[in-house]
Amino acid sequence: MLKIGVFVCWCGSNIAATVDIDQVVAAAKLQPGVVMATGYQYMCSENGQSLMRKAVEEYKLDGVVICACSPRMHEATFRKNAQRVGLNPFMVEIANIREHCSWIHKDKEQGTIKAIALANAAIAKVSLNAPLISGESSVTKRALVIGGGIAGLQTALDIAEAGFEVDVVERQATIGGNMAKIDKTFPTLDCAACILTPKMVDAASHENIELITYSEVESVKGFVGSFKATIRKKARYVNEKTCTGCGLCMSKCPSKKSKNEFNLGLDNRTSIFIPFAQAIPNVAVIDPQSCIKLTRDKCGLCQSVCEVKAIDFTMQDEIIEREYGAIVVATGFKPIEVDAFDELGYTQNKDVITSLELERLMNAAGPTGGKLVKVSDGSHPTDITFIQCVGSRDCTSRGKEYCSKICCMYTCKHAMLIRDKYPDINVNVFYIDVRTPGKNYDEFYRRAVEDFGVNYIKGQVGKVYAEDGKLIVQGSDLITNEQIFIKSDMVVLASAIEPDPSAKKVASMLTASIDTNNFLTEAHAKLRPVESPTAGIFLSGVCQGPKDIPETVAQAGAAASKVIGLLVKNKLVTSPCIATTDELLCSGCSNCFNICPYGAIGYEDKLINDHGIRETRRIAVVNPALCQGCGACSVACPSGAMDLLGYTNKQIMAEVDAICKR
Amino acid sequence: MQGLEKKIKDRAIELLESGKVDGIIGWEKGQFIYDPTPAVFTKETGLDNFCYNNFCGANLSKYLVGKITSDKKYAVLLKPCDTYSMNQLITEHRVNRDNIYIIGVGCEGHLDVEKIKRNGISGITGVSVDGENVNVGTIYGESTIAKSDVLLGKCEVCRGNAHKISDELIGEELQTPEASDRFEMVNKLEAMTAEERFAFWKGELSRCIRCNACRNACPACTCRVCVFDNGRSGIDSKANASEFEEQMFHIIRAFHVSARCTDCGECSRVCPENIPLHLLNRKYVKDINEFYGEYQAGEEADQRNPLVNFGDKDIDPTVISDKEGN
Amino acid sequence: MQEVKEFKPNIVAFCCNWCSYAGADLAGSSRLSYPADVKIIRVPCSGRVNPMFILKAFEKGADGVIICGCHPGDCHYNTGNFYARRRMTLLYSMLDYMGIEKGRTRVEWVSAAEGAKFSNVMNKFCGDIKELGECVKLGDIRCKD
Amino acid sequence: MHNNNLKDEVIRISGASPIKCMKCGKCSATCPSFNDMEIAPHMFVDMVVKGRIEELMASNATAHCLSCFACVERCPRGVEPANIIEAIRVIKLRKSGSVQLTPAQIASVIDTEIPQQALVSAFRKFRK
Repeated sequence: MLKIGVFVCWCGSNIAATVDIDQVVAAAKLQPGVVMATGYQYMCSENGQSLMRKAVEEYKLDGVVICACSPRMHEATFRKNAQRVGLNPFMVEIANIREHCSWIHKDKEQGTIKAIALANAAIAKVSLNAPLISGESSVTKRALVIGGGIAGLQTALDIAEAGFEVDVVERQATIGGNMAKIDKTFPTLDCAACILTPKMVDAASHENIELITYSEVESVKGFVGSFKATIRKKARYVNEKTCTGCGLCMSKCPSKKSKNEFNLGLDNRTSIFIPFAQAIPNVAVIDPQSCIKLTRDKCGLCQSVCEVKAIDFTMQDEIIEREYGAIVVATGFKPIEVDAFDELGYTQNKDVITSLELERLMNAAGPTGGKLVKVSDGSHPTDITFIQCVGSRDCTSRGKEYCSKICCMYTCKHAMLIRDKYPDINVNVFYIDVRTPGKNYDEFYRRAVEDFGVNYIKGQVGKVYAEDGKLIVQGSDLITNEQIFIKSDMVVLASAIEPDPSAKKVASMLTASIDTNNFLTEAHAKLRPVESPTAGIFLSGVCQGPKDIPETVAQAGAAASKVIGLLVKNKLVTSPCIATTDELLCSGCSNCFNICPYGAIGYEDKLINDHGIRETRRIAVVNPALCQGCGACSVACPSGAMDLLGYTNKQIMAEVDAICKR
Repeated sequence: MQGLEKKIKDRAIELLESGKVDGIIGWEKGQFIYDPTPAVFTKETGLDNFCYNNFCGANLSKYLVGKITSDKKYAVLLKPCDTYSMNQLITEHRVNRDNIYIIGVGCEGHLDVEKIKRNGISGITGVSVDGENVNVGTIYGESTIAKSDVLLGKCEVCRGNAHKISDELIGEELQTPEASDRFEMVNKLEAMTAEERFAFWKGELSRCIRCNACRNACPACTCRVCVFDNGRSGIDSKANASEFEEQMFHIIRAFHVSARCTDCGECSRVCPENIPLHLLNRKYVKDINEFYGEYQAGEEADQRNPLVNFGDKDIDPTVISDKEGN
Repeated sequence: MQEVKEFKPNIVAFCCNWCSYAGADLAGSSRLSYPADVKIIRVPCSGRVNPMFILKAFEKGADGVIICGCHPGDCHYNTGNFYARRRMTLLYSMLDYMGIEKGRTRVEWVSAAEGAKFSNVMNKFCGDIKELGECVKLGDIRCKD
Repeated sequence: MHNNNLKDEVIRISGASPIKCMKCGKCSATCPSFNDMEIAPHMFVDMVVKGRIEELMASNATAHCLSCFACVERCPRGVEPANIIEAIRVIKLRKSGSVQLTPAQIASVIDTEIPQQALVSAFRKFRK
């Protein structure tokens, strides 16, 4: 039996006024295992602490109970104190007789009875305590960023600047992501390329950053501090190291009919191509679906004109295996498909376009060289109508229930830019609400209305149809309570955004949780917004929820700082209050595995010696680096094979027992 | 039924002879026609004592749990309702599917010999089901009795003749009995007053002798060591120290199998005191269906059961605590 | 004349460390009183509360058991209270089904900021239990007659 | 004036959820009878939320709704305005005239040429 010491704090008169300390001390002495008990005025004072240390030495105590204030106040203090005198810190338990007793009960008799019960519960618990030792795990000082858009790049740059190596894995042939497609940014109207491309160059030239483009992460194993990732580098059929990006191959390629993804299919590209002028790496890639050589084994023109002999049709996918200490998800977003909104006629009329398509049409490097023309016939439009909330705030299967957050502002930006460049064009905007929280955002919106004459209509659009060479937008104006018909040359749909389809796969690979909309879930909505509940996984950008560029960059930096905070450590100390399996009892049923929010439970086929029977059994194994000690598994386990150290079944039952005893 | 027994037997011999399986888990003739017991048949034992008749109600899926670490391959005979348990065992990795050959056998409902005897029939030598009736041969002659009166409790609420998992089927054309509403008794209990319910359960549970038959027969109760035998659980007990322990045992037993219980009815079938234990399990099934949507454990393998799942708009326990009435 | 002794119920409260235990601390530091019959056991999460604990408490003579956790959606461990909510709903429903007073068991969601709520909840729960009186049924179901 | 019993009845009969409305006006934007309805579909939804059922019943707007269900189809929040309008109609019908036939009287006055569907729908609408 353990030798237990009990110390009852007066906390001045805070406790002593309503709890009879002497009675508590006397009652404690009667409990099994208690070899000494005493009261003291202020246990947390240096004198009180030294009293405890002396008693531990004098009575050779194995366990200590402090009856004092809430453990949330001073549990750490007393545990540290125990450690100073060589007692395992987890052999100290606190009975909360201040917040839970003396402060709320005015009747001294009642207060004393309760304090005794609480002390007894703590004594019962500590007598079942076992010394717990914190574990350690090592940290691989390298980070992986999944996604090379503005979020991923910013995170990578910040981590790299702190002196750690970062790999950025990008699925496309170039980094840059969605932001590279955007023309101007709100609310300042500076050009997106002018602020993004320098960052891309910085990332490419940074000694600590390796860009792994045209690649996808295939699997991730391990846990915080030591993840092992398998990355598939797709064959681009062009040697990245030798290609100079001269573009000669593109000019000779006879296969010119592939849709140009970068311009959202508004024009065509060749089979060998560089996605856009400022692409990084500035290296060509061959589209194996349309390349004549790769599909029909003919042609090969590009190979013959390439002066540096960079083209290699025999190139195979390459598998890269690397270890990382932390992983950042920055998989970004894509606009939803608006085909299902048949009343808006996106699939029927070429001049009904999405906002991202409009970005390309307005961009100087876009398919029209920045000249805004009707897609159908290249003529100059005189009336343009914008429709907001296409698919946002939509509970039906066609859309998304959430607000996409950025559409109000970019629609405003588009309207303003058009009115600025082509004052002859009438611009109407149908809106449900205009949401402009953000620095200088509402001012921006008001400028569009007041200075640029954009006509905002409160209402939604019922249908868009063609009549006499014009598009008729039939909508409601809720302010005048009219049904209105607006003749337009172009209709622009502010389509909702959704997480990139890859996010779901990435999340399940990382055992990071996602919500019903496939956005990754943060560890805490307010206090840990850039961390995933799974340790070592961080979130950057829109993969966590809709965001505009400034917010994305801010979150990217925050994610980076969390990564740096992790990588700077040499060892990770793991809490000893974690779940543990009794191998002899475990049936391997997976109940605990299914319930664990951290993916901390795995299974191993282990050779078990069960009272002489040796056999290989499927046993649950808790990874101490991932387990956070919530104990959900210990309840899911029917046999009690899974238990939570520090709060074992038996300990809690002993507390129940002590409290219920009359 | 006799034709089916022969068919199964022939196929079993074929499987053993060809070496496709090392053993067959089936039913062995007992002393009387109505007491067949589960048994493992091998090349050595032969199948002379094999039987499949209307008293083979036992669910054999659980017998594979003990074979999980064996490298031998076993064929198992499963009636349609037993296959739910098999799926559940596969989901929970309690059996090794690779070493199991599942023969789905047809079923026309199994009979409860106690119910037949209660009708004053004894000396039973044979039975045959004839549509809605059962002809019982006895040493005193033949008598006829309505099938619905003598079905096993679990067969009264039969879920049909579809095997949810199998490698081959024999006699699947047999028609399973018409099912009545399985929640009828649960509803009835719910409609009682709290005092009546309490009296009901007091009456039933006071007969419990803690023989653990319910636990041993249940195909969901497959823990290597039961929590009530686990010295570290804090509630382990050999003999009952207090009167409270039986009810705790039964509540926890039903709770631990809730959302995993396929409602196979074995607990009540094997209870020597005839305690309707399935009514506890079925209450959980009903609640789960009502609160979290229809769910049938073992409908398919690798389902995520409702207790290791959640919805953010689940009902709150206060709905129960604050429920009107008693 | 016999003196009627006031019934002092025995109430066990399981409080999750992150929200409700802190809420109880706040009730204390705000001096919001509730009956001394309530005794709190600290658990990391409401999802740690095993139905066995509740039955054990009743076995050992508790008259009421209440579980307090973070509000659904606010769990420190993300999902613990969601699982607790399902488990307790089913368990309570079962106790009710067996004819045991459903008012003896309760789940309340109390955040770290809701000291006042904690005190109100406990006052109310204690009142309910006092009305129900001593818990005999749970220990009584197997009385052989 | 604000009749909550009637409001509940409208909600019950229609099975719709007017409270889900986010006031985007898409129902009215899409309505082919907009100009004929003195109370437009979006106003129906709002007035039900506010319990102004009598006004809706007094209005002739219900007569102009074609029940084309374009509003139901396109409502992004699943409010189902057409079902609400239909519910008002049904309530109006049920309240119209206290002289109604008992089921037994119907057989004698029935025109056998009337399609079954019309009969069933009449039963549904006029039942008290």
